[in-house]
Amino acid sequence: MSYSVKLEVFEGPLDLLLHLIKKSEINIYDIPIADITKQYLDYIDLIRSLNLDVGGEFLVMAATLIQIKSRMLLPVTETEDEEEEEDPREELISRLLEYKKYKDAAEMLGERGETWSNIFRREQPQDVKGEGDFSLSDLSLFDLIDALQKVMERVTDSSSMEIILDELSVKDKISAILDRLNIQESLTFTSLFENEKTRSTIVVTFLALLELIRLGLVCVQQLEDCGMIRIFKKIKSGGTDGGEGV
Amino acid sequence: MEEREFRSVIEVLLFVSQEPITLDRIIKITEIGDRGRILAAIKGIDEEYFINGHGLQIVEVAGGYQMVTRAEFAPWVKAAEKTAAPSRLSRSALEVLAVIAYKQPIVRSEIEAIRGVDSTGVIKTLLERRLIRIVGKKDIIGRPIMYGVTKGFLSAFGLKDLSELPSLKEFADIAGSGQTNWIEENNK
Amino acid sequence: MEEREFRSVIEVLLFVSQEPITLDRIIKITEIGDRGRILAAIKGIDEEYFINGHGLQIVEVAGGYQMVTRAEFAPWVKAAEKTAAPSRLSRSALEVLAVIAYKQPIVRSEIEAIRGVDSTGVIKTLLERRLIRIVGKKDIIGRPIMYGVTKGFLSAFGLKDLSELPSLKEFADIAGSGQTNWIEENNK
Repeated sequence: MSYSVKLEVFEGPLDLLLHLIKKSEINIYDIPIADITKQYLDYIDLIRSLNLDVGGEFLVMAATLIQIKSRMLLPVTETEDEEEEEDPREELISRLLEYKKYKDAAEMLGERGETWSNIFRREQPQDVKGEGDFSLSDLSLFDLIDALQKVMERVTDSSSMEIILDELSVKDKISAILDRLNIQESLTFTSLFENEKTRSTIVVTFLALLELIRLGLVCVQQLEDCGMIRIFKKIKSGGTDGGEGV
Repeated sequence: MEEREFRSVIEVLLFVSQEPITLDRIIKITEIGDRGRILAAIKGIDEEYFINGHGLQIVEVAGGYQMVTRAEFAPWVKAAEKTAAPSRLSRSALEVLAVIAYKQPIVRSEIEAIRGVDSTGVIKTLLERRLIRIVGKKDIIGRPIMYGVTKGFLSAFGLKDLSELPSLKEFADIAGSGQTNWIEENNK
Repeated sequence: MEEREFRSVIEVLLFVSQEPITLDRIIKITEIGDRGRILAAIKGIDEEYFINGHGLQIVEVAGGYQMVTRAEFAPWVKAAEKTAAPSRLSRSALEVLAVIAYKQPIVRSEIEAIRGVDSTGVIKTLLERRLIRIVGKKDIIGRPIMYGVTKGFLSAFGLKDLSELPSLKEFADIAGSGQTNWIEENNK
């Protein structure tokens, strides 16, 4: 038997199904599933016979169609309510209808875009420095990250450089620790990290502590090996007898 | 200000403005707060251009007004290579764009659920062409990125704003891939 | 080509071009070699503008012809420029902004280490535009100034706070598996 499947590029399995439905002039609400499944599989075979790749989503749809087909073959249990029995095709149909809406909208957009591509504004003045420049009003995050990415590409051919978003600066953390020490006489080392969930904030907190020690604003005491480490605010009056420095 | 002069002031502002100019902006510059008068002037300019057979027109687009060429002169502008005509959008790009325009803000997985195919590459293309942009992160697990369309989208398709998008046509008949005509207006 | 149409073609060419356009160029584009006819058309446009009291004129300058605003409307052009939002950012400014957004607080030498180029001027521009601000001084020798982004930055990019910035990894995900290869189109 001969089938004339025109080899077209379909956007996806839904697109292909819509094409088959339209071509066969069948009612989308009452798809003859066996027939459509056969056509669908024929198409996939055709693609394969041409040694072209069949996308995974096409295969998933093939499986779905076969499953629906087999469910349709099951004897229908008689029920009082005529509408009660769910049509196995229902979900597929609603997906097709939903997709169709946007496919049509895309087509309309395309036509409209075509028309508007024939309307020209004045040429934009060149950036004096000759660098590609950006209008602030339509700058997007994409531009921002894209710019960063380009810097990184340009500069670090060597090992990748990681950029961490600093949610908290060392400076902020220093003030936070000092604030706590103004309320409490001492803090345990572990309590400093209780609310820190990410690696970077833990590192920041630790750096803040080191900085405080370096600046002589706090001192640290550990009374026994592996014992609890306590942090004290250093009293201005001098004298570094607050314990063993770290 | 006398009417003819006022009209010419607006004409000059439309001419020098790179982006569509809003009524608010015109009010701020001219210090004339009468919106009706400004609109009448804009309309007057456009009509005068039309009646006298000029190659220019004023269009309302992306929330403002802009002086642009008439479509029928496109061949000459293209010949002058003044504007590198942006390469046409692929069908998949148009599909993703349509989904985003109608459903924004929307995350990638939702777009893909509708289309039934991976849309990552297309989204990237649309971002690069400034037709869509990142509008935030969705407050669900994983905080996926949400997308929306840009002003550039409105300009590219000659839309005043999103409400000008035709309402999505509910399914009518699949055989006659019915097309609503919505190009005409706006395109005098 | 009929005379009115020819005139409008020239008008359109003058309109879209930012620079003066020469007779030779017009001849090349229109494929009409009659210099007298072209000159007459240009003159005709200018006269028509004048007679009808438009705000535009055609001037001969730098060996070519250019559509410009009439001198008496200069005050409005200036007013328009003044009220214009400082609109454009150079690519280097954008780069510095990106580095600061992701690495703040950061000092100039660190920015320059990442970019590999002097960034003094760009930082100044960004400060003036209020996209970045001084957030303190770093506690190292010389106590260099540290920079961070401003609220204005957040609103320019539609972010609620810095945590809404997509991480580079998320960005790579948008960009697809290709990661760093930003190949142009995926137009089929």
